Amino acid sequence: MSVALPREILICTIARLLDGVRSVAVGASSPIPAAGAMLRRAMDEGQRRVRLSILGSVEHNFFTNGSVELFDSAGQGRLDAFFLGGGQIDGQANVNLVGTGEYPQSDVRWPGSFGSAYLYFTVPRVILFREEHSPRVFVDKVDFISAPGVSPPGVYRPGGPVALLTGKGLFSFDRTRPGFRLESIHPGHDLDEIEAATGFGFDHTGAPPTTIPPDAAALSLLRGRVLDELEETYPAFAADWRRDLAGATAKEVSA
Amino acid sequence: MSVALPREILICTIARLLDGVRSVAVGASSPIPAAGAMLRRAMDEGQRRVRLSILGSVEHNFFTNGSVELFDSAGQGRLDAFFLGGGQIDGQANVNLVGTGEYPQSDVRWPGSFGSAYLYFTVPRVILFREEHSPRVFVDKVDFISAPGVSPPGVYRPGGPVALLTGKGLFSFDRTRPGFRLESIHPGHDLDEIEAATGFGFDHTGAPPTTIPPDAAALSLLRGRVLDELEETYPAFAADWRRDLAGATAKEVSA
Amino acid sequence: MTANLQALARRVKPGQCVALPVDYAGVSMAMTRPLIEHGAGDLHLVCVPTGGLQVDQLIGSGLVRRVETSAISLGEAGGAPRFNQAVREGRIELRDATCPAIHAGLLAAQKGVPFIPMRGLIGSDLLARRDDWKLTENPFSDQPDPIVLIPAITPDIAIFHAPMADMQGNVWIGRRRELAAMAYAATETLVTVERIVEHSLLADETTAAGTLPALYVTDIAVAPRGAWPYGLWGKYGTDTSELIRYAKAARSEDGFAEYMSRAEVPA
Amino acid sequence: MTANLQALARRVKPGQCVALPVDYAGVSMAMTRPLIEHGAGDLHLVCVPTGGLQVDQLIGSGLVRRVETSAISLGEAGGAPRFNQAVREGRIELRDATCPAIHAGLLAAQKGVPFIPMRGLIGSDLLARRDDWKLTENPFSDQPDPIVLIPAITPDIAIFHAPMADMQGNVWIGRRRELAAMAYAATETLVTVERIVEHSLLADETTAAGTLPALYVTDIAVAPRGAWPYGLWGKYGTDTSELIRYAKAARSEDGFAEYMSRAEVPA
Repeated sequence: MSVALPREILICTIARLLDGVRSVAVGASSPIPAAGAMLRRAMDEGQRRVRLSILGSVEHNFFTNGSVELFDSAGQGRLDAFFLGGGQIDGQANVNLVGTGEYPQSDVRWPGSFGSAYLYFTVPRVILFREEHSPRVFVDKVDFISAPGVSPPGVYRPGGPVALLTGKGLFSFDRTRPGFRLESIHPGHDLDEIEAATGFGFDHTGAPPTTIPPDAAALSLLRGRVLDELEETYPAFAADWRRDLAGATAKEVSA
Repeated sequence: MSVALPREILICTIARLLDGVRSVAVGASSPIPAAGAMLRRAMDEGQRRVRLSILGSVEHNFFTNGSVELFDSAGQGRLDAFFLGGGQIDGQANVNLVGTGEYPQSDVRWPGSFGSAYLYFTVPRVILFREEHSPRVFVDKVDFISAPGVSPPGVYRPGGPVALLTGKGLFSFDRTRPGFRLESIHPGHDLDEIEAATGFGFDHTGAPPTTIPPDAAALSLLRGRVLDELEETYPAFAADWRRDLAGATAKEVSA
Repeated sequence: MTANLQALARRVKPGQCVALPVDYAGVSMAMTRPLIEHGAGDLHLVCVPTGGLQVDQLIGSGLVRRVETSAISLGEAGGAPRFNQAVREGRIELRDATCPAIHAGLLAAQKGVPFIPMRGLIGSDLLARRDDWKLTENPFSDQPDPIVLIPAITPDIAIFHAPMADMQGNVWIGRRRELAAMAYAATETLVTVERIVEHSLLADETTAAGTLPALYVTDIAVAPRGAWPYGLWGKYGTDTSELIRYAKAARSEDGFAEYMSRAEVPA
Repeated sequence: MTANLQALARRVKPGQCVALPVDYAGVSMAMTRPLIEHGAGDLHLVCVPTGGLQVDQLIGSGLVRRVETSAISLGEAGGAPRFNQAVREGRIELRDATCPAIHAGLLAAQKGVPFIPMRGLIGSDLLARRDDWKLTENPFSDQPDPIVLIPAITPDIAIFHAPMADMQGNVWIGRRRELAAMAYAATETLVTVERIVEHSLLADETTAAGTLPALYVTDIAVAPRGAWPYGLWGKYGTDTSELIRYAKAARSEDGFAEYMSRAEVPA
């Protein structure tokens, strides 16, 4: 079996971050979080039932009360984990999904806040996921707060961010400080590069470890069952992944 | 065709009170209001669609969102008419569905307020219907207000009582005064009897007219289609009615 | 995930808040005797939005401390005799409500909010007697506009009966969506069903539309004719003669005890 | 009660508030061109809870004054180009929301109450920018407990596409209950469907469970493949290549005009 692809490392890291969850929901257009949740479900089979809902999917949808049910179930405390991205994310874990520059006449307008301003407050384990790791994404202060990373005492907030996963590394989030800490660096990247690409300060040890790559069992589940499952909702992403795998194998064979 | 039975006069009076409605709901265990609404629907066929919902009926139920939908549709202003009874009803149209004497240790406990404290406020045409016309029902002041007949200015109240139909007569209700006015007396009863049987004062002309009996067309619809329709939800009531009709016919034949 | 009725009943702990559906929506009468045998008392019953035979039997068996309801009756069979006697004797705490207020309380729990506003109620003795309801001013109006706030009702357990469930624990509730509302609001939900089907109820969009997902279902037991003597929509009708038989028997405490000692679900 | 698409479009009056569903719930794309031809402008669109192609085309056609939404995008095909340009140029009023706030506003209208409380939001710029939302204190808490109140959203008209309707005007919506929520909240509801069926959808408990009653349906028109290029759950998938074709064309005003002048629903 070939070495893990970058996207496979991300998916496996997400599966690890989901350890112990009973229910997880994934927004539309989120193939990597969806694959991570599918891998978690496959790994836990026989021990713990992991329920997964993908917004907009017919197959992976355990809701029957329309699109409000995701939010209701979060409000009831039945949703353990969710993913948020962000056009901008800052060091306080504030998320901006609206746009850059002045509001409302944004220089660049993104789609909008979706459910972030609610789910960030109510889902205990929110995983921030943004593959692009650059200073334009990870800024000192977001231009618009779609959802704040932390809340003052007295504000009802059972949920919030626990981690930030990017194309370069994995951060944890400490709500009390508040701030991020670099937990590991993905293969092929280094601390200097991450510091240069991050517009906010973060904690780290002198030499953060490399992100744990998937073991053979995880990789096998991933390239078999998970890839098949993913195909229903994300056919283009699945096809692309299969092409990369074929390319990687071809390279190994020719090497 | 035999002369109208007392219950047929009640049913036809209800159908008349429902003139012009688009939607009407009837509570459980309310065969006479249900029959009145069915007659209205039959009379309006081809001119106006009358929607009828009977609580607890599978057949006559246009709701699909559980028992809350009746109340929601009333809140939206989609429900034109509803019926309320009452263990006690007073001259201000206050309704008591809870019990007599001190609360909560009532001397006589009735089932409870059901949806009255909401529907009385939100349904424009609430028809009070109580067959038993006696001083223990029609009291000067109810022991417990399940739902008030009128509200002070400033209280949101698009709905309220418009009429009171009893086994002896038909009253209208004036919200501004507020109070009842005797509009007509059913065949076989008179004003003295009604005054003696009513624990509250009411307006009336010197000689109130007799309640208009159903014409042949209405009676024919009533004893054909309406009686058949009613059978699904109220089999016992329908059988009893058929027995009364057979008895009345037998009496006429033998006379 | 199917268990027997006794195992379901054992999930109920003394002092819990238990939500039960209206007569025609799917009452799990099959659970009544197991609950009485299990004996967890001091219960706070929430009737969604009214109660009947099951509530009367639980009260008659001394398991109930408080009832929140919009009404309790046996329908065509008349008043609920054990409830009525308990009221006269002051042996249960009453929280008289009106149907949409109970729905509003459950909705607040479903939405994860502390309250839901509701029209009506003002000037009623219901409001006067409910110190847990709050009269406030509508902050969106520039005129005086009083409105009542109903606090969330969060039952520990909801119990109901439905036509079928699948092997994954999804339950078909059809258009009786108050059953879903109960389950959303409750921490645990116990369901009895006529039968378990082999196929997934969520696999087909037609059945999925009327299905309560397993996410909300704690445990399921099979109980054919489990609503009897109540009916189950689309399946079987109410056995009114049995309700009348009960109503007569339960007029006295002895009659109630005798009824409970021998009546069984008919084959 | 079936009409043609043009007759449906004529029900929309200038300045009205129009509710439209999320991409995957049943967008009546078939109504888009008739709405543009009819030309009622100055519209206030409410996206339930997000918008896409239809909203972008209505904005591009100059019919929209204000958009209330949690997001607008073309999904895999990227940002909504006419929306984005209108934002840059300040030509539409934005009411940025978050999904459950739009659901809450519609729910308030469904319940006939002026507002519904909602958790979250506090500390966001969404709340800071929405002067129609109110921050208040939870009166049921003895601790400070701020909570946001969302006012009722009462659309004049809701428009969506569904798989089928019956001759009585009942519409099958399956588990896409946001369509029901829109209809409950709206004064009028216009529906396009793939087909009309002869039997009553309410006659059978299985189909009744996923049916929006005719009580809420103002008018219906038949439009086969009426969600295209969006998909319709359980019926057909999204035509992503068409969305991409649109996204490219609509980058410029001219490209948008040309696209709108010729694209037609494929046979």
